[in-house]
Amino acid sequence: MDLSFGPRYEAFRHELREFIAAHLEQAPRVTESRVLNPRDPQLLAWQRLLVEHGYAGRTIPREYGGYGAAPDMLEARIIAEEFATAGVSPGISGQGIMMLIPTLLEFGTEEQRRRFIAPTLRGELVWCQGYSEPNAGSDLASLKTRAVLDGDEWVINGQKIWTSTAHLADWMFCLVRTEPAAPKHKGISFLLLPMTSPGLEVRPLKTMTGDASFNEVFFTDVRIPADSMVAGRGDGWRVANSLLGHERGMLGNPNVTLARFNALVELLKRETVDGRPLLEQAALRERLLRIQGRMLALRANDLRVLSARLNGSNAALAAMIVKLEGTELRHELERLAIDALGELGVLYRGSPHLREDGLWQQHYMYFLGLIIGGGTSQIQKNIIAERGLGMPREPGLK
Amino acid sequence: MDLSFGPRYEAFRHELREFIAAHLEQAPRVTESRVLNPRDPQLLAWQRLLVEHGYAGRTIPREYGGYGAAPDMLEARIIAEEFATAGVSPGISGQGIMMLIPTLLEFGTEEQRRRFIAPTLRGELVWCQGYSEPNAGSDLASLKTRAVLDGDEWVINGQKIWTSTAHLADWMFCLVRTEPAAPKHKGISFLLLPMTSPGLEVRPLKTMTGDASFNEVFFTDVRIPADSMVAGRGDGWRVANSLLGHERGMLGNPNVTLARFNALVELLKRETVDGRPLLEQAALRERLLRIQGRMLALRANDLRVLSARLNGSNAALAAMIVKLEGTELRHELERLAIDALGELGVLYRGSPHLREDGLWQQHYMYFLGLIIGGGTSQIQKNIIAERGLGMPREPGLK
Amino acid sequence: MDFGLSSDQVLLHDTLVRLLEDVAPLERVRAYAENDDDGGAEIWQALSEIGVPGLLVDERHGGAGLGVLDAALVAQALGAHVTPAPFVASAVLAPLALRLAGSAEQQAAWLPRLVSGATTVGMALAEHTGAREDTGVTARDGRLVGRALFVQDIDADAFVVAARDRTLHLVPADAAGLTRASLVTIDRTRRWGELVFENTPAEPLAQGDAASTLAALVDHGRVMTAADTLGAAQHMLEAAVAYAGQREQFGRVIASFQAVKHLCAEMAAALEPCHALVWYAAHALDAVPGEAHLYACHAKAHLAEVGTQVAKTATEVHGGMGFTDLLGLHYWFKRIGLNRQTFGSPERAREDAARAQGFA
Amino acid sequence: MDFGLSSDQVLLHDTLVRLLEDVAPLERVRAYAENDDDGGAEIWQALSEIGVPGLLVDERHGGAGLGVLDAALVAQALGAHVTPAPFVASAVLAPLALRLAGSAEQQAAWLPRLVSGATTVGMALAEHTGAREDTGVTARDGRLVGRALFVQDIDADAFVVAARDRTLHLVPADAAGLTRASLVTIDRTRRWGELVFENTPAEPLAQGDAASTLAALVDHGRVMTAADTLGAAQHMLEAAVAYAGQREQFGRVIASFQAVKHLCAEMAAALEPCHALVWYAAHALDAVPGEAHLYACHAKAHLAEVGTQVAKTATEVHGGMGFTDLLGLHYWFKRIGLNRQTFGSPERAREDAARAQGFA
Repeated sequence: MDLSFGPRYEAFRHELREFIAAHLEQAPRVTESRVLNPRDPQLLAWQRLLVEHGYAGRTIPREYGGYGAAPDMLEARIIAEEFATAGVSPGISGQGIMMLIPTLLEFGTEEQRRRFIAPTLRGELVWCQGYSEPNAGSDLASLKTRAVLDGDEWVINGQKIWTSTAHLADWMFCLVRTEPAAPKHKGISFLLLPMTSPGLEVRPLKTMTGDASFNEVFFTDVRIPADSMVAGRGDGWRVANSLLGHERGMLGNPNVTLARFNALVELLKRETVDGRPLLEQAALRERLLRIQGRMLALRANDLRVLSARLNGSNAALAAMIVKLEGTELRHELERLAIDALGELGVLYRGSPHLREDGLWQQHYMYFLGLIIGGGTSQIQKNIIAERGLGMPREPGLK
Repeated sequence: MDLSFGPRYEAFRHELREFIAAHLEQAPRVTESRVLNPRDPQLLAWQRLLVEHGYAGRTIPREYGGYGAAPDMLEARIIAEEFATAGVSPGISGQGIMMLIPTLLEFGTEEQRRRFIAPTLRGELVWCQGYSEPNAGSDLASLKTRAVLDGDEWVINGQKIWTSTAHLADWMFCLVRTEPAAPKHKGISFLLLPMTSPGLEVRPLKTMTGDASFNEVFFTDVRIPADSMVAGRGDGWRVANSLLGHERGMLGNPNVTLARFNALVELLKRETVDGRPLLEQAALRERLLRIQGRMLALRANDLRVLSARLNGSNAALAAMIVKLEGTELRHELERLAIDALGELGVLYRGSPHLREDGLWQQHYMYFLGLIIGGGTSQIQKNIIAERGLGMPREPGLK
Repeated sequence: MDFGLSSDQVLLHDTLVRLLEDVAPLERVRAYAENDDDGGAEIWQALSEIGVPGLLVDERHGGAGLGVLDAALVAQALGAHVTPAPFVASAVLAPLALRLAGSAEQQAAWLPRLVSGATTVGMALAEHTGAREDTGVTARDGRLVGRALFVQDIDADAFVVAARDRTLHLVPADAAGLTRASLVTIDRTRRWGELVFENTPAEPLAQGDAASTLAALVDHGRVMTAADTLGAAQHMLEAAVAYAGQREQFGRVIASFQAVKHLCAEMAAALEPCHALVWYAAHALDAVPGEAHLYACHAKAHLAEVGTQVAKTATEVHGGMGFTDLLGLHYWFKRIGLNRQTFGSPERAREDAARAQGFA
Repeated sequence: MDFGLSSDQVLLHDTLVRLLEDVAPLERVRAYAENDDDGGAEIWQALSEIGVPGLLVDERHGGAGLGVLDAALVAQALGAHVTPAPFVASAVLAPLALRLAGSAEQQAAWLPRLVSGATTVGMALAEHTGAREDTGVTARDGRLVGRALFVQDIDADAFVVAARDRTLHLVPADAAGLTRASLVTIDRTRRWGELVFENTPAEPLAQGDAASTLAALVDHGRVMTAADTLGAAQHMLEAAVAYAGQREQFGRVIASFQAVKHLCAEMAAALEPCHALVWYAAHALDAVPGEAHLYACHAKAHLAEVGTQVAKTATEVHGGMGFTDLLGLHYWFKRIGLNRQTFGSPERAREDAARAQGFA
């Protein structure tokens, strides 16, 4: 057990802190709405600066526009922690950088890598992910959008749903059925296509938070070149799965939860009812402390998972429970803030007396969305039972 | 909505109160351990007095030793309430009176009724119920104890488990498989047999509470006359099911929960920590009030179910949830008392400083047993979903 | 002994449900929620035509003279249909305030206008279930000074205002020195706001004991809010069961998965006893004075907890579809969410119940 | 950065598990639990032979000089095997009390006897995590008067007693004017009791700041208790998964039912992060003084909650079999149950955590 990062990493951390301090006036803050807009000029300039200094795209090879450093989880952790502590944007995230670039590095052709990775990393190409369909959510492998080869073109018909940023994206990477005769997991391929393709229509989906952060995408005889495929025909399921684990791990991030917890404590100190600070109410305090206990367990768990990845030891179950526990905990944490605020807690965007831009309510609802999305809590429990505890699958399930 | 019972019933209540007051010195108290012993002479004398006055066996026809009154749920409710309020035994309960007598009244032959009902009602015949088997618990219909007709005798082989009071009983009513070729629900019959039958062995099963209130019963070539069957061959499942509902309804009785809640409040007022009454601790009080809210809902629900039975209206779902909610609530209520008592809460029978004979711990564990027994909470949820909400059965389930 | 609804009450509820399906379907609710200028007048008009505003008002003032349980059934139906309507304040609390604290002249002046539905009255009571931001109103010499936050039905024609000293006052919306502003809440099916009083003339409701009238208003408000949540949660449970019965994943309807069934069973097990709890609490306000306050606190707090559980779980059963605006399920989610916080949070209501029993 | 167990620590834990399976199988635990005369001496002897009592003691006193995390792994293994052993008091708290508050002479006199396992020391601290029945001990002029309830390891050869003024005192079990009595708890795998002092001579542990020594004892006791619960709960989860994998109902193993799988998944999701929490809390007592108290409170409280959930759920998965004495599952249930209540209830530990952060 050694909780220090060691001198080399502390030097790296120091250097990064100095970089952030030196560029603070250029840096978009996480409280600014611009960080949600992938076309914002200041954000794009910031991204280029980060890439240049190796604080974004750090491990992407230089020939594809990255910094070319060796993968190092502690460096990655330090980068995440320092940007979070400074309240400064860590650059563009989004599914192009988080999902597509790793996919192309693992499965793409040399030509695909050269064409797509550098502009994606610089934020010049914005991507969206076309996986879910109306009747293929938890059961993603039963997706029905089909692509048929017609000469040297794929002709795509069907519908995607829950496609975040589709309304802003230049390109989409998606899963489509190309081998209708194969078993359901074997008939899927991974395609890349421009959002300007004729026959492609995007319809925004408003969510309960009031934001239209998701879309439906309709394909009617959309034609793309035959070489738009990553890996081979029928390899799509394997390609997609190699990255899904990463996405799940991010959804219950205990460092973000800690920041929200601290904000909640400040709220309970600052706000009063009948003239007394909320923190004096024992029933609220008891709930706060219960949340803190669960949160500290998840933070320690996070260190354990990171450490196990570093030294190659096994913490599979510890990693597997993060999304389930982390999203449920966040939902409860935001709920407590709303409850503590009483009637003030129900105010929402645009209201007088609104606290913190309505973020407590927004997160409360958004985290219910995350409990559902990326594998519902029910699916997570299946996975934990089957893969984590070795319990048998339900008989007769397709 | 009319919460009064009306003058006729208030008169009945008044008369019963006078009866109890007049016979108080003969009456066994519910806090005496004698009420758990079906052979206790004072309890048996009390039972005979109650039968004579129609406060026990009230609706059983006179020709079978009962009082012969018409069924009346309000009278039954008043009897239950008044004995509970006075803290006096309502006479013998047990599975002979609660389960077997109604079964014989509905399905028995005239000879069976004349032979068994009156002595059972007087407490001279003690019965146990042989239903569950080691591999037939939740899935009771898969029971394997078999009876084969050999001349004019049934020959029984197999094993029962969870047989309460088998170690004290004179007779057993049980379910056995007599038609091995029939579908599983159709091959079961309902038999009566003396516990003194050669080849029958009873082994007590100690539970986590420390009591041996259950038994295993082993049958090795046990022979009983062919006319020991109630209803026909293969009718056993139907006979047993017509009464199971009654048993379930009793397991979450909100009137008993209320008595325990009041005792809990007294405990929190009386006991101190660091010199302060426990009730002053806001975190405990908050838990107490949450329990009270759920309890009041279940009490009102109980009135609704009773009323619906009286006027024939439908409250099926309201009746169906009582066992699940009522047993879970009791388990939580007992837990709160233990938590409030701190270290004192872990003391158990025979200890100095023990509070209330260790009943909080005993009930806490016993109610976990009830959550499991009589249809586990998981089975209850299946029933609520399928019969209460009309959701489909799992496909492929036998 | 008859613990249940009379046939008249079942009829009242069914009539209301049919009416609301007709005049206030989800598209109509959406229009109201998305358009601040939409006052929902024709919904209130339709409810007025069947006598809803006068439900609790004595027959001598033109009302139906029914009981609180009847009103709770109306609130439940409005919750089930997420209906925009100033029912709780104008049809339950304002008539109650006039009955308990109004003079004969005040009753004669106001009750017929309330009964017809022509006049609506909002309620400014929130400072008495927890004052935020040092708000509160002071009454002196027939004038009010101060600020009332979380005023129910801010679009009303007049307001009942509880001052710091618990006295009640009637103020027309156009009174001199009165400013009103709307608040935006998550629940756009009802309109809350704030009132600022700058030496505003007001008409005192001065009969009887002010503190006990105010306590009765809060108790009635709590039971009506609980009933609204009951209706909304019951709708969400039914919607979840129906959706699960048609949505297919892994080659079968998701209602056949034990996990989904148990989520629905857990909702039903928690929610079903709440019907009887709300009935009892409502009836107690008319008929069992010794238990009325305790049950009002518990009905409010318990329905808040069960409602929150059902709102979350029913949304989960709907999967991603529950998270979008498409089915409109979030209107119910948010209605339950707002009900939880008004007339005192669950913690507050439980603490009130504790105090009433000498526990605190 | 290495957040995890060293290979030595894994080896320590595995060695202990093998030893306990050998010397303290369930039948042995049963014998101890059912027979008051059974002191469990040969179990402690076997643990002593591999150096468990001296784990935390400096090498110059003959100990192994290991850290609190190592001790937590021992506590976890003991909990997993519901082992009767005076580990927490004699091998963790008594050496700590001597290290922080004992003179050089006291250390030299007591530590070697503790290290060999020949002498055991019980702990009378409970009045400082909530005094019941006005118990408590007063120290004056080298003598003790009063009553200590919930003394850990009542069969020990001597006791560390925390007086009302937080000073610590060492008292041999055979001291004049000392009466001891056993308490019967649900958990028969460990022995608690009470001590009555009638002007009993005692040896003060007078070095350093008494209050901070006592606080450290409580913190270490909490982390060890949390680790014990962790081991016991982990065993119950594994037992439930194994039982579900062999028990058949409705023609298939119950582990294939989604409801049973989800019960197990919920246990695992709650319990798995507790390993890291206990590791961190134990390590912090040696290496992160600024966080040690906070983590000790939370480890104790959180494991109490998760342990209670797992104990109930694992018993449910076992069905009726879990409720009987046959499989002995209740020994784990009750061990977790006792751990919950000692060194301060979860509510108390959370309130301590709140105070430490200035929240209360």
